[in-house]
Amino acid sequence: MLIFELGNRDRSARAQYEADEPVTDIPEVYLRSEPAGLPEVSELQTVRHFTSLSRRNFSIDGQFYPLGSCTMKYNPRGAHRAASLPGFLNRHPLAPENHSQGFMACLYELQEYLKDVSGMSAVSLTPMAGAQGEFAGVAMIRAYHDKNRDDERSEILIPNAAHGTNPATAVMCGYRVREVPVTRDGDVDIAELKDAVGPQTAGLMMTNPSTCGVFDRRVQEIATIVHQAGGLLYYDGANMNAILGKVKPGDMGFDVLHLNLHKTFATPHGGGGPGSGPIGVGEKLQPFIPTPVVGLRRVNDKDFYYWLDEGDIPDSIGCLSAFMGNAGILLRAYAYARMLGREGMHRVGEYATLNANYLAVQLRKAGFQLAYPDRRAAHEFVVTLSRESRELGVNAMDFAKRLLDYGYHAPTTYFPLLIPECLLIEPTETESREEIDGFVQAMASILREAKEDPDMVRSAPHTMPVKRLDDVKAARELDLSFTSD
Amino acid sequence: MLIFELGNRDRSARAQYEADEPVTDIPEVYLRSEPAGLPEVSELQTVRHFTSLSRRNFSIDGQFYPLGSCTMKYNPRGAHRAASLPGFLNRHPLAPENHSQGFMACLYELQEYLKDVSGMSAVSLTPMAGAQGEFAGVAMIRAYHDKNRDDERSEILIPNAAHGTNPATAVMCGYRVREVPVTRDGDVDIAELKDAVGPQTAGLMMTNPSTCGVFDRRVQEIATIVHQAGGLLYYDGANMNAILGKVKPGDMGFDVLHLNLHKTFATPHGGGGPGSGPIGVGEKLQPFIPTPVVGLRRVNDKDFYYWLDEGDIPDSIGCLSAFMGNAGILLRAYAYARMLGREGMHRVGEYATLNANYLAVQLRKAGFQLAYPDRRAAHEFVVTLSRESRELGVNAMDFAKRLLDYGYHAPTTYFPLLIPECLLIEPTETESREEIDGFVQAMASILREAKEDPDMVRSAPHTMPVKRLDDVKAARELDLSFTSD
Amino acid sequence: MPFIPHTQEDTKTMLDDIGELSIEALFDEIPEDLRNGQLHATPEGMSEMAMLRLMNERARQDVVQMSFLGAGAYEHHIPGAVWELASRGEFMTAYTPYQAEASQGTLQLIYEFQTMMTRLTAMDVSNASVYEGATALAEAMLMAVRANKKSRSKRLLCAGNVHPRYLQTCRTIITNQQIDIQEIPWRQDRGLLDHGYLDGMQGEDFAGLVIASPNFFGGLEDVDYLTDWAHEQGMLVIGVVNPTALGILRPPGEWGDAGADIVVGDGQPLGIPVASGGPYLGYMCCRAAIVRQMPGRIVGRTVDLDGKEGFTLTLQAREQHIRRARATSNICTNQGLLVTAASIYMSLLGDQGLYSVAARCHHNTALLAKKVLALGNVSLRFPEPFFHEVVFELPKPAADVLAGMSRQQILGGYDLGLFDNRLENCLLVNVTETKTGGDIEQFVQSLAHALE
Amino acid sequence: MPFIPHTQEDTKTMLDDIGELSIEALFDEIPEDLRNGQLHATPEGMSEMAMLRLMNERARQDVVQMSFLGAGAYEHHIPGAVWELASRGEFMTAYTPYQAEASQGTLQLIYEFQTMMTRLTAMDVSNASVYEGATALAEAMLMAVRANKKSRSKRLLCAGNVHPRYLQTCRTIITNQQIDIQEIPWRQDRGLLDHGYLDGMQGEDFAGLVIASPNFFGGLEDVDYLTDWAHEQGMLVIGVVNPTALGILRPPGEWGDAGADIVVGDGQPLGIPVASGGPYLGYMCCRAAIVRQMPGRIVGRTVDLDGKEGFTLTLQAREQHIRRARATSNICTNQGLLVTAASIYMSLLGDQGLYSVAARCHHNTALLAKKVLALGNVSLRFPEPFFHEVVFELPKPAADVLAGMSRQQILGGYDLGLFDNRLENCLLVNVTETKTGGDIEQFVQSLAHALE
Ligand SMILES: Cc1ncc(COP(=O)(O)O)c(C=O)c1O
Ligand SMILES: Cc1ncc(COP(=O)(O)O)c(C=O)c1O
Repeated sequence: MLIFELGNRDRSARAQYEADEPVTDIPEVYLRSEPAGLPEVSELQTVRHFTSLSRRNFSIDGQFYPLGSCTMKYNPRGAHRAASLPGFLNRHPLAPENHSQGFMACLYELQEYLKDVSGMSAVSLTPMAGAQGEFAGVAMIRAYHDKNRDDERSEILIPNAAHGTNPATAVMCGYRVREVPVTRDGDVDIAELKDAVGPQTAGLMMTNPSTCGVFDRRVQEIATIVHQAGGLLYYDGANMNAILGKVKPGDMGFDVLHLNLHKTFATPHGGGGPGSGPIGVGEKLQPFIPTPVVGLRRVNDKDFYYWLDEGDIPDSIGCLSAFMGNAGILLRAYAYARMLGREGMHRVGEYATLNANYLAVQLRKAGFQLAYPDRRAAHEFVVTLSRESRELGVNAMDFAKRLLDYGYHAPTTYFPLLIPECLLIEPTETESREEIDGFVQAMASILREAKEDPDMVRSAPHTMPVKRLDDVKAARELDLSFTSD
Repeated sequence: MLIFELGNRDRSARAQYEADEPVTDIPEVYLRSEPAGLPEVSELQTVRHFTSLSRRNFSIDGQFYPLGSCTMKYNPRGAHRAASLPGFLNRHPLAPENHSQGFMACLYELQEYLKDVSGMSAVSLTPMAGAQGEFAGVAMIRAYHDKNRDDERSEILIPNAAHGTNPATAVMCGYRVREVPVTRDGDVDIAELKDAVGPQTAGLMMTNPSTCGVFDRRVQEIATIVHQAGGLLYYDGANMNAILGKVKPGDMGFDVLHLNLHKTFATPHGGGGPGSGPIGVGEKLQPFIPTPVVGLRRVNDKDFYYWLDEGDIPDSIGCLSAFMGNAGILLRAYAYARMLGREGMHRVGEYATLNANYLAVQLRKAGFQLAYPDRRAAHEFVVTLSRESRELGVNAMDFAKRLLDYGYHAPTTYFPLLIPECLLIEPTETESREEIDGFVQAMASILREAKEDPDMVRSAPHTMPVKRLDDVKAARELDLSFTSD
Repeated sequence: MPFIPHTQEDTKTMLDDIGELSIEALFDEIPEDLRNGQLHATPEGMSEMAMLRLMNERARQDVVQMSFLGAGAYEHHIPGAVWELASRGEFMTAYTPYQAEASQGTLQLIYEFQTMMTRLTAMDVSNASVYEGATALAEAMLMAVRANKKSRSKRLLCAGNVHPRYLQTCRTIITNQQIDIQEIPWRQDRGLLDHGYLDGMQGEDFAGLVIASPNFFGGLEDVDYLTDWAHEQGMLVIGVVNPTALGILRPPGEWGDAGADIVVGDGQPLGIPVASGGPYLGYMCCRAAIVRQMPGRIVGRTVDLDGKEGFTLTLQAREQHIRRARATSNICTNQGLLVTAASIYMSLLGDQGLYSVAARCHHNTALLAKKVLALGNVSLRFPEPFFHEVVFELPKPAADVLAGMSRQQILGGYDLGLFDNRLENCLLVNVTETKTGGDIEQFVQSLAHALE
Repeated sequence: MPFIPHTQEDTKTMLDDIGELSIEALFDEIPEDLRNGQLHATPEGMSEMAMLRLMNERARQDVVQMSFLGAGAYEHHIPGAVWELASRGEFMTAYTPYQAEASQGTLQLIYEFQTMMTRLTAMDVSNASVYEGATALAEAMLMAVRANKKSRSKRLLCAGNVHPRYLQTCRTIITNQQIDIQEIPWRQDRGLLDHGYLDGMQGEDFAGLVIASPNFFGGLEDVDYLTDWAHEQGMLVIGVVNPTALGILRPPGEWGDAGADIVVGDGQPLGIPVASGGPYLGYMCCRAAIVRQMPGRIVGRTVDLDGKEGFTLTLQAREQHIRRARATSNICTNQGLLVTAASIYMSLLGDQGLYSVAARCHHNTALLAKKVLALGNVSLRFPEPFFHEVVFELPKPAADVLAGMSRQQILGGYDLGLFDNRLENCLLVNVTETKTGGDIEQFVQSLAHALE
């Protein structure tokens, strides 16, 4: 039932406001003539409605959620509490610096830690998600070439396995996209890359480990090729969880990167956000970094944190939002970083990798085909069900939906696009061996069902609040908001 | 799965403590030789386990919960937040008075409001539930008679419809219990009462409106009879929601009462507690009031709140706990009282009564038999299914269990004991007409099912995590804690 | 290990199954010389207890002053139920609802949010949020350029009195695509857009016109005139509106004869704390005709195999994960949890509640203005009407006055000298429903004191 | 109307269906002269916003000092997850699990709690909680009188160094049933029970002996000797134990040859804030043989119609709602939500975590003691071993010293002069794992200062 259907004219949660005199000193022409039609429900109805909606969701707190490329790991409640302290929540974003020192100290230190793990020389925390980080990064690449009056560079190279935000970002920054294929073992095809680079190359965007779940072994060679052609290298840090504390993108030769704090730094995904996508840059791009950035100076022999703005960074690409980014997410990430500490960061990459390789091995033993059987899994890996699809008529989507009935969220399906009938599986380091074993058993059961009762699998899920939805109808007969006639 | 079965030796939520050096300076004879066997699980496993347990519960936030005598109404989140303020949560109960003025001001005012609604002359907030309030009240009655050297009084009169805590309390206070029957229309049988009173009567405990859901019309006469016999009158305020802001027990002639803040003052029931059962007394019993009580005096022209202890109330029955009661519940009740205010209190009784009478009328129209068809429903009322049980072989328990399948918590079953096959139904004022109508429809459907497919109703519930449980086995083959062998 | 459940035995068994002796071996495909993740700037780990203690100290270090500062982020009462519900693990720790069947909660919630936003703005369609208000405006500009079939222009007209950081953000974002923004000056005497300037633009080709009302000064524009003018010129109209204001103000869908085409703003006032700057949520609504140019996620209602109602992400062919380089935007993660909070907030308030909140904000602002004017040496910089922000002309620089008020623990407003040096003596003050008569009195006294 | 959903139309329709014109008519059975609920002391209602503002002011008015005060309520780190989970509506707003099928969550949780408590105490059975520690002891005393078949006595021996308010509470409760408590004196030199006094009691008939270890002074009793002595005398042994201490101390189930018979205490240290005094939870464990004398709710594991595992309230024939006047106690509502919190706390910590917390408390207390003794003019009132509370003998009254420390915002401990006037110069100090070396240093300096 929609909340609008629960309502009743004139009902509302009356403890929440004091009914007020009408506004008469604003001329009528400016005023609303009819009520908008917001829900008219009591406080209890509201609580019950949203409680009940929440129960129609899978979540990390409820289920194993091995969604590849999304790093669905445990979101520490301690970090949530830290970020929810009234001092942070009630602080206005434009509060004066001398009333913001505690807050800014956290951000400054987070900048330092992110420099440390990424091997970059400066960090800006302002991007509000990975995609905005990408935007900032590619815009900096553009600003760099512009500054050098290197106007011919109109193309961004992107491996074909890349996440959709990469090409979309390049276009938002006014570039054309040129895809570079990957080889059969998942690495970028060096020969093709060599063919592709040239004076038109502004840069290359790359995820490593890639969305194929493998670490590109020739990344340094790639960097050299692009750099020699005068391009810059962007590192999409969405997969940083695989190598946190083990390898630094800066060492691989990247000039700029973003990190998804809502992945690697365990901040909650919130059913689609908020995220945070800080960017890090090497020295070349430092002059272009987006504002604001937190600076530190000594005042009267004490640390004083201050905002670096356009005035301080004259070549900055500018600001990316009205204020300074998703502060609350940054605080959570900071809290998480403090709890992990140095050794904890090392362990994240290690155990994420251990879990992924263990799960890959167990699935192979259970009869599944890995897309890159000869490669190590990074923190994620790809299973292809093209044989099952061909021989049993049960495809990757069917497996995904049936997993829901077993109480597991489905892995990412049909991505990366280049692998047919694939599942991209990422267990993360916070899942226990028992949980992973349970998932393997479920996959094995479904494989058995696919042989014995394929229709049942094809019509899954059977235990969710709804069965498979008619997406075509959804797109054809658009119903995007409720109208009660 | 039990949390113990999820565990794995040596696993734990390691962010939660710093591993510490062993204790060596306490002689070994005092020390534990083996680990206790607490769960060994990760933080994510813990979160997932308890999240999943919570989802196996009905609750007000999830369901209409018309449990008679329990006043399951909306628990305002604002009150919860108020009581959860760090200043209250981090305050030590023995913190000095001059660091407790904000907290004590809330309690003092709550005492005043409770005096106001109950018509009593003093209130102590210390009892931690209704039953402890009853205990304190009856102990005061005892102390009063003792003080008067009136040692013959050994009996407490209790209407047979009373809640089980009433007789149990009387016994805990060293009294014998004498039951007084109620008449066919639910009021105390005056003739029987007259027979029962005498020099052995210490007092009478009474709930009004009673657990039959009716207001005893001759309560003043009852008071006179008991008083004339030298007894005192205890008012069980569990049903105060019915008359809040409408009638004061003090006016009816009661000498002492308790209020269930976790009912009338909307504090959450927490799956079985905590509660709070402040007691109010008339002048006769004021000297015996349990400690501590918050007092107010002027110091340097400012209000100063202080604790009244045994020294200030020498005849007090004493303290009832290590500190001062369920402070957090008192704060919630205070917040609720402030939001309601004077008019809000009046409305509670009114709309609780409206909802109950409406629901009673609709159920009667749907073919159900009211236990007291000629009486007004107070905030609750009794339906008897003895006809259905006789004619269809479907009893009150079957109806109750089947309601769960319809998404409604069952009313109180088989209570009051004197009415066969009964349901005691209390909708409370916070439920909407639509919700009540939905419940009526469910009851009507079940009645239909009882005629058409009685086995289905008798084997209900069908949609809960478990079917009906084997209570006999539970009591015979006691399994009260988990042992993994 | 913090957050990692592996016991030594787990690790050993797992490595045995993999056939390796150490975790390190699993990294053997990574070139040796890269495997140096040595961390130097990162301190040692601490327990949750130590971390919370540190964060508590940090949070307490920053005294939160009584605030009359708005300028894009507004302090409102947030009902206790909002975040008690929004923080439920099932909302907070879910991903984007890609598996619709396992995410009906979030999906229905977004559908309800979309409905609330379209009703509030009187538009046809809403998306499921973008980052925040400024980026919402940037996306709206890009959308207008794509959607305006009558115009081939890559130029937009934009109110000069929109929030200055909104304009800056738009510049950062859209100039990469060679799109130009032309600012419309505001009248020095009124703070409103200069219609005369528009007359000069007559006949030029612009893809769209951006109107903010209330504008950055809190003033209300002649939205009917502006909307009709733009439509006559073949431009799309983009409205930038504070959603609280829509509790009392005429919605942009009803501006002029045809209504605005795209409406954006920051949803922060709808139950989201000012929170040092975020996360907030950018909302975006538009007319049905141009929905295919909308960026971001959109949820549609449909049916399942059994014909039962259900909800799913729809029109995904606009989005980067399907359309890649040809997507309407690169946005992926949005502000889902804030959408949840805003939906709960709007449900609790309803029409009457939002009206009351907006009216109280306005009454409070008007009351404060009256009292400030009574001081004698302060005047209104721009004439009424205003919504819940107002500009005072002070006898000395606003920066100095703010410093003075700060010493009395009052955050007095926004120094408009930062925005435009002609407004050096101007203070932008916001009053919401959270302020009592006593608070307003305190502001006035503190101001008087700072002016001495 | 606050919390009441009725619109005027709802009310009218409902009254129509009932057949009345006004709500007032529904009260017509109440004698006219009683219908005067006029409220005078109750103020007008306020919105949630105004209420929260008021409560915020009240909460902030009371400065929370750095506290070294224990004496029955202990400040520990509470993992963030504990209350995030316990506050979920499904736990918080459910009633007692009377409808087992619809309350499996709460029921399984209680079963798990019972298991944790029995393991921690090494006892057979636990109930689902009583109000708090002091009432738990009172119930245990009543239980011992009922359960001790060897004794017909209504007398109990009780340690004189149990928490003084526990003893007072027991007196309030059990004297109504003509049960007598005889206090065992503690030795002035050691703070421990005087075994010599017990020799004098040899052969007298008591139903039970109450031992607290750690006792009120933080000291550890010779529990083996006491337990065996009591058992020889035919008494039941009741242990009163702080559950944190059981992280390192030998559990009461292993005291002496046969172990304690009943064990009680306050579960507050297990994840429950000191919270101005409550709600906490009283835990109660006992040997299997006497479970039928246990008060309060107990959950058992059983099977459903299909043979599937499930949980239900059991042995209800002990309880007031079934047995009425013959129940083991009048308790009905207990401390369910606190049981939830404690269960989550114990799950997060596990054996290692609880060991570490207990060890850190002890180490910190020992460290503080060492530093305090180094001041020179303070001595230990009683010899070691102690757990996490220690008694210092000061050169002047503790009350004065506490007042001095309070001026430096330190809550220095409990003035034992309130307990026994022979201890006027004695201060009971508690240090938990929440205190750092710096905090301890601050305590010592503040104490030194207050002693000047
Ligand atoms: C590889 C990769 N790159 C970029 C992104 C975009 O990040 P965001 O969703 O935070 O914008 C994602 C997120 O799914 C991703 O997996
Ligand atoms: C009529 C009546 N009296 C007394 C009580 C006991 O109150 P409590 O459970 O708070 O001890 C109840 C609670 O169910 C009750 O309904």
